[in-house]
Amino acid sequence: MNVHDTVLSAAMDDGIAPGEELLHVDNISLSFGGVKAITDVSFDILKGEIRAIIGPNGAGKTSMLNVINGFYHPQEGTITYRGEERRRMRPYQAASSGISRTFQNVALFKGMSTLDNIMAGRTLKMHKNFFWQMWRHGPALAEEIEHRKVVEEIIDFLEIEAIRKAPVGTLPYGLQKRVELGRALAAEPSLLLLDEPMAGMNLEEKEDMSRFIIDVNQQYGTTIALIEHDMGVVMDLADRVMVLDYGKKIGDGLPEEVQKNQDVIDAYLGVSH
Amino acid sequence: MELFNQIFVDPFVTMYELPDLLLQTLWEGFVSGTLYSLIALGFVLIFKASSVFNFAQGIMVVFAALTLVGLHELGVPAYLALLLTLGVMYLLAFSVERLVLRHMVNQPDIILFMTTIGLTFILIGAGELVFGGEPKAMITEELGLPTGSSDWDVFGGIVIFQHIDIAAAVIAFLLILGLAIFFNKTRIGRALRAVADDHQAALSVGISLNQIWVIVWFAAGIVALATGIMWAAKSDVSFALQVVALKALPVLVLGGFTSIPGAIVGGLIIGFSEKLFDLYWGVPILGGGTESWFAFIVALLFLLYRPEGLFGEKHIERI
Amino acid sequence: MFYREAGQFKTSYAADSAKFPIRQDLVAIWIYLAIGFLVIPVFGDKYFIEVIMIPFLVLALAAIGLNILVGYTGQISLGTGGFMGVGAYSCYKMATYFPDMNIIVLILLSGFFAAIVGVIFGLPSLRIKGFYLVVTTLAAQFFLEWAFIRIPWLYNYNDTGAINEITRESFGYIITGAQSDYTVKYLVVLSIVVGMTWIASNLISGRIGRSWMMIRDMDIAAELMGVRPLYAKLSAFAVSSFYCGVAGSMMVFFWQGSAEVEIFDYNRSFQILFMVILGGLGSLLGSFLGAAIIFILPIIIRAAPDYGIPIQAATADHISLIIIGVLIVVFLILEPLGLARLWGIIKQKLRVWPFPY
Amino acid sequence: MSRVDTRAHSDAPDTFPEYLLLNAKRFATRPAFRHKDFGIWQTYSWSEVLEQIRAFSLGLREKGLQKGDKVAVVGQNRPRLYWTFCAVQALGGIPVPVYADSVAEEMVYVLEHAEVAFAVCQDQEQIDKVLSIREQLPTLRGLFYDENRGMRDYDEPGLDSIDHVMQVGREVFEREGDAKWLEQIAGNKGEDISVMLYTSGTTGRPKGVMLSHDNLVISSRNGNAFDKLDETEEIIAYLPLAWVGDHVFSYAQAYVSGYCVCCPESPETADEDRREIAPTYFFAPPRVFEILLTSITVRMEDASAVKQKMFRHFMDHARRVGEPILNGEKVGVWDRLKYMAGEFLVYGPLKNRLGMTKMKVGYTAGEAIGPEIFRFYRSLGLNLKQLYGQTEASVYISAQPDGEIRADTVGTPSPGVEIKIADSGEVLYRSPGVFIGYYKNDQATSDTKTKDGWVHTGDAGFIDQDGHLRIIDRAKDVGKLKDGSLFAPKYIENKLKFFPNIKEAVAFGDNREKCCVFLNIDLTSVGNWAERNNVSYASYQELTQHPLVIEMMGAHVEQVNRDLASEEMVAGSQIHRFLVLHKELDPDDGEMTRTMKVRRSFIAERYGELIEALYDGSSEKFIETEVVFEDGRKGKISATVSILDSTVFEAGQQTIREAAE
Repeated sequence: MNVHDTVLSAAMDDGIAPGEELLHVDNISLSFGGVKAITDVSFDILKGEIRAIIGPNGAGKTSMLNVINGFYHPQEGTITYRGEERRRMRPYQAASSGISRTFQNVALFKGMSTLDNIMAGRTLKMHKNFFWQMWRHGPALAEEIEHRKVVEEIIDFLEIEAIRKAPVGTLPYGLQKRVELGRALAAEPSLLLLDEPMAGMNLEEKEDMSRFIIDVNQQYGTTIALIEHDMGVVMDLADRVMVLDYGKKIGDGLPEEVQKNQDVIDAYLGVSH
Repeated sequence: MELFNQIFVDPFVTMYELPDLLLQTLWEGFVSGTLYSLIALGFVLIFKASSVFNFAQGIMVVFAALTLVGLHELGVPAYLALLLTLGVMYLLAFSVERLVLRHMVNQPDIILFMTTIGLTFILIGAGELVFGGEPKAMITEELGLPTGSSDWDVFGGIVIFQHIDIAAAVIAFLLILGLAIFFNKTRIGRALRAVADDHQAALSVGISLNQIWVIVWFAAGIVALATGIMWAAKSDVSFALQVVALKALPVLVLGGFTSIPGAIVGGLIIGFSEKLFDLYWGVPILGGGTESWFAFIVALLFLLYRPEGLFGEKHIERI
Repeated sequence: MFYREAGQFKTSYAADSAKFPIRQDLVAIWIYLAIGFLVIPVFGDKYFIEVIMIPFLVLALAAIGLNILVGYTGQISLGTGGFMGVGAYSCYKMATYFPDMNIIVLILLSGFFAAIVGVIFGLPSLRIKGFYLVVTTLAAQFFLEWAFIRIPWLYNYNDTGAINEITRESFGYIITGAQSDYTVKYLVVLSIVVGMTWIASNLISGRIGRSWMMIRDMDIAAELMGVRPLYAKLSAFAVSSFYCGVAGSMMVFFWQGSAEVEIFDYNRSFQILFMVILGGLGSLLGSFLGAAIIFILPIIIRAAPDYGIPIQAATADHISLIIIGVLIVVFLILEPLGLARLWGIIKQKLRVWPFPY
Repeated sequence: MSRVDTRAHSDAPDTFPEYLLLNAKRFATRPAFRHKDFGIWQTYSWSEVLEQIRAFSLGLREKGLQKGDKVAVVGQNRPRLYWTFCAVQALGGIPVPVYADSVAEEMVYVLEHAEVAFAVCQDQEQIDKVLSIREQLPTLRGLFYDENRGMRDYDEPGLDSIDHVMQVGREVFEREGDAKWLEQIAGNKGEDISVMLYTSGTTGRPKGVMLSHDNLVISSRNGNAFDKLDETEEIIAYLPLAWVGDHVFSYAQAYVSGYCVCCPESPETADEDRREIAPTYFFAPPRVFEILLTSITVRMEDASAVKQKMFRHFMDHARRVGEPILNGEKVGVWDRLKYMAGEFLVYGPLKNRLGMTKMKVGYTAGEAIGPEIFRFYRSLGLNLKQLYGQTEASVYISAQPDGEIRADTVGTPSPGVEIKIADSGEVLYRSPGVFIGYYKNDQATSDTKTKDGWVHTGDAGFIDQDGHLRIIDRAKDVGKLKDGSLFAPKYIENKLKFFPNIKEAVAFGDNREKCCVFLNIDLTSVGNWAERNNVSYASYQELTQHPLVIEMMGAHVEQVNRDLASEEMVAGSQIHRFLVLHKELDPDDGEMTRTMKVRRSFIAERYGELIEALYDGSSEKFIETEVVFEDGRKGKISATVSILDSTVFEAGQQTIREAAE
């Protein structure tokens, strides 16, 4: 009856103890044609922490996430995840290895309801084969229901009961973001990537979202890497912060350290904030 | 072994033994190639400017031809009919913009595409309703297009050049030339090119998107008319042509949706290859009639190798 | 207005995820089934059943097939006619090789051949999207059309170059061929269509259907959620073509009797596609509505002379062409999700009646 | 008049825990509670409920709950909070439900005054509140929470989850069975205190009303008999736990008759949930019916012209024949047919949307309901009745028997209740439901309750010729204008509040020369109106002072004056001047009670200057008021409020009573 157990367990059993290295990125370089998006960046993400990646627009933040979950393939550098070096992989492989994410501009399944969207997050956990599905009643339905329970717990957790059956297309932006978080959560990830979870939100929505992110991190023990623009938010949320600018890493460390870092300040003076 | 010969030996033997036949085939391939190119050109024009994948382009070809002939049948003198047809094509472009496009801004492309399929049916229905469904002969002489043919004795054989084909090639060339100039030298033309990249730019040139759409659709209409005349002169005016018109699709796949040179080259490649394939491989091995699908299969295989076409630029997916 | 949902509450997830959660809908469905299985066979005359009901059902099934591909998975296809043909011809061949096998079984089997072909031509969909896919499916269409003509083996070398009528019986009834009884044919067709519709709805409301829709709505996100595009897309192609294949063979054996290639040409592909668009992308109900309007509209118009409107058959066809074309355009502009969506809106209005929202 | 329960003959249980045991036997498999949770209606049968309550009760005993201990219950309507009542009572403890939305400062008084030993809270939010005032509660020994969300890092002493307490209880049950527990239950007597309910008195500090099991059990039994309620009822529990109404309808009556209580998923979804359940027995203060009616009107205004026409047409028809049909009077065939058509087109769907399709009987109580509102629902064919009650009476004082429903009375004395009118005009009653006394406040007790058991209601009223009780107003609020004519503020306010656009009204005039009022606009409907007439406004405040709005209000006031003029008793107290308040009256600012009754005196002093302005004839007035925001922060808002005169009419002058749509 308790979501925390189910999800927590899943998040835990990747054989990494809290505080140990979950992901390590070594000298990654990524370029499209001639354009260099990321240049020789290395950093790590520790199990159970909230890791922020910040930087002005076009600093290569999103590209970095895309590299981590296998959507882009860096020309140079290696990625070590859960202790083993990762070969070139497709996004769905990343997903099945416990990496799930949200997107900068909401990428929900517009044609589906909130419920189905979050159910979609369970895809990897459902296994009943085609012929059971044809029949539906029986095992397939049983499986469906068992996962529905988890989804309902997530809905409860994110306080979106009222929009359970609403088509996501019709929801206000803030709620869509929340649903998207729910979808990512439903995959019971051991590494959760959040791409600007608070972009375009008003203060209240931002506060809610921060609360949820912290709750996720604390209650589910989920490791979170998030991109954020709003310095203030990052400073409250993150355990450690990495700063990118023009695809290069210009700072990394505890929020307060980064805040003092001159390069970072310069970089940020460059953009309107 | 038998099959091996059929595929890898016999065709080339025949080519060597009957060079005139080869030449003849190449010429025919070239001619139909140019026509494919022209249809494809129509697609590209519209796609570049409004990113609408105009499935109706093929039908516009037939429709144009049909209107021309139909008007003439109603007793309108040929050249006047030609003008009127142009008028009709403009009207078409105009009403498409008014009635359809402007109501569908920022709809998903696939929806726009389906709309043009709907358009196809309207055009067929309308065309046949007005001018009747039965095939008609193109008014070649009346338009002062050359007929007859001249033979060329070569390699101890003869190669026949239909004058109309030559004319077709020439007109196609002129048309393309004209468009090239239009695009590179005129203000509107440049605007059109701008639209392709970025709508703001177009507006800055001081032309509204709607105007631009009308223009490109009209341009495509002209191309369609020209194509229609040439084509119908070779066969008949009937909606059976639309099947052939569909060939423009594989052409586009080869050439890429946004590249005019691509369209031309693609057209020619398809033209040559399907003729050659049918003559030297299709008939002896598969019993002929391969032209109906050859182009598509080529396109299919090509896509697997290079999804963005010969000239289309590779785009990076962003999320 | 007719919907009185107060007091219909769900105490289990099974009930909550039922296909017809609203009691009134459930009742309606049973009524329709009763009409289909009891009323029509008893009261429907030969013309109505043979010229309207059977073709309508067959086309509806094909529409469902295409809808699974286009509407639910977002993979546009113009090869429907071809895939239907594969079903028809393979069924024909099997019928000649195994004359004693129950034709209904053969019809269902023929779907598998269609599925295989569908998968083969669906392969490119893994690398390419949208319009490009149109081209490859057209390749399927034209290649298959060609094959049906150029490979005499497929039609047992008949000099007609067509599938000849064959007579088979099962469960003691003659169900195909000239002597067959139209009500029996109708009931067989109806049963198959209803059954397969039910299965389709099961697939759609389950994991597989969801993965299709994920691909449709946002393929990148879908993949990042762990959907393997290969499985999702190919399974869609397979299921879709299976349905089309079955529809194709039913078309030959229960509707046309004997069949020329023409009934599977690319115009068929368009016809089915239009049914899907008009009826409603991503809706089973829509597939039926679409089939109804696209197939029955011309019949009505052609019947115009009977009501004293003097037009020749040809003109009538042209007019219906135009009307359909216009309908398509209008719908895509006003309600891209077709009749089904329209009904959805009406239903919503009825549910909140007398309120506007 | 159904049988009055005389305690002598009944061998029925006389405490709620005993009823629990009985229900678990007689209705073992019938649903006792439903809770919309995780998307579906989780349903618990009476036997399951017994198991749960027993576990919790035993757990509480392990935690050291003694007979006589007070246990605060803080939260929204959740099954486990209702179960807490019985779990506590089984051990001879006394539950003290507290308003969940009251801020810590308000809460501290009740918890301190009641000397609570334990607090059972719904969630983190409530726990935080209680913890924030813990040092002021020396007697508090333990806190338990229902929802674990966010609680994992708390380690205050005595803090524990209900889950865990129940688990403990189950272990106890494994070990020693429930024999001892059953003894304890048997040990409780009917006259023992069953619950303590703090009345949010319109004036002064809340008083803790002590009700015995007898009070509640007998009243409930009578109530059920009166409305023929049985175990098949389904009701929706959405009112504050601390309110006697909810306690009787969602707890006492439910246990006595064994019907099913359904808890909504969350406040936002309450309407939807009510629609799903479609309660057969519905109870609401007038405010709820007002809000519903407002939302109906507002939404209909957005409907297409045709629909609106149809709606109006049939509603008019219903207004004519609806009630007669409901009361089983003679109605012409044609009218009946037309009403049937209406039932199909309008009334039916409407009831369906309101979730009242299955409603056998509905009550409105707490304060007087606007006659038009009342008639509206009745005319739909809903058996809505008025009830007059008090916490001190375990609710029932008088109620309308089926078939004798009239908008302007509160019915005949309930079974077992005697009523008499004091010379002062105040209503007094005596009944088995009469409370034991106010906790630690004998003074107040003796003020309210005479030696021979008569209780002062504090309301003025009279029994009319056909034996129905009529309430005019609070006894102390009924005053006289200078010219000696009667002034009954409530009466006037209710007339005003019946307009969807008016949310609240406060009338002044007691020994003044004329009557004047404050108005509160209803943001939903006025806002909607503004949208339709594209009246733009930046804030609530701005909207209230918009000339068009004021004009609209003026029209309403004038309408009310017409009505008043037509009733010579009150014709004298027509409204001469009015103003539209620049802020909503709000419990958080102490302007209203938690049950949304206006605190007249408080308002009078808070807005003194405005009242002056009303009487010194000035046409506008600048005012600054302090307000409390939701997050508890304080702030000031100021505005210039315009004041208008209103036309008054000849007394007794005949006027057409327009129904306002």
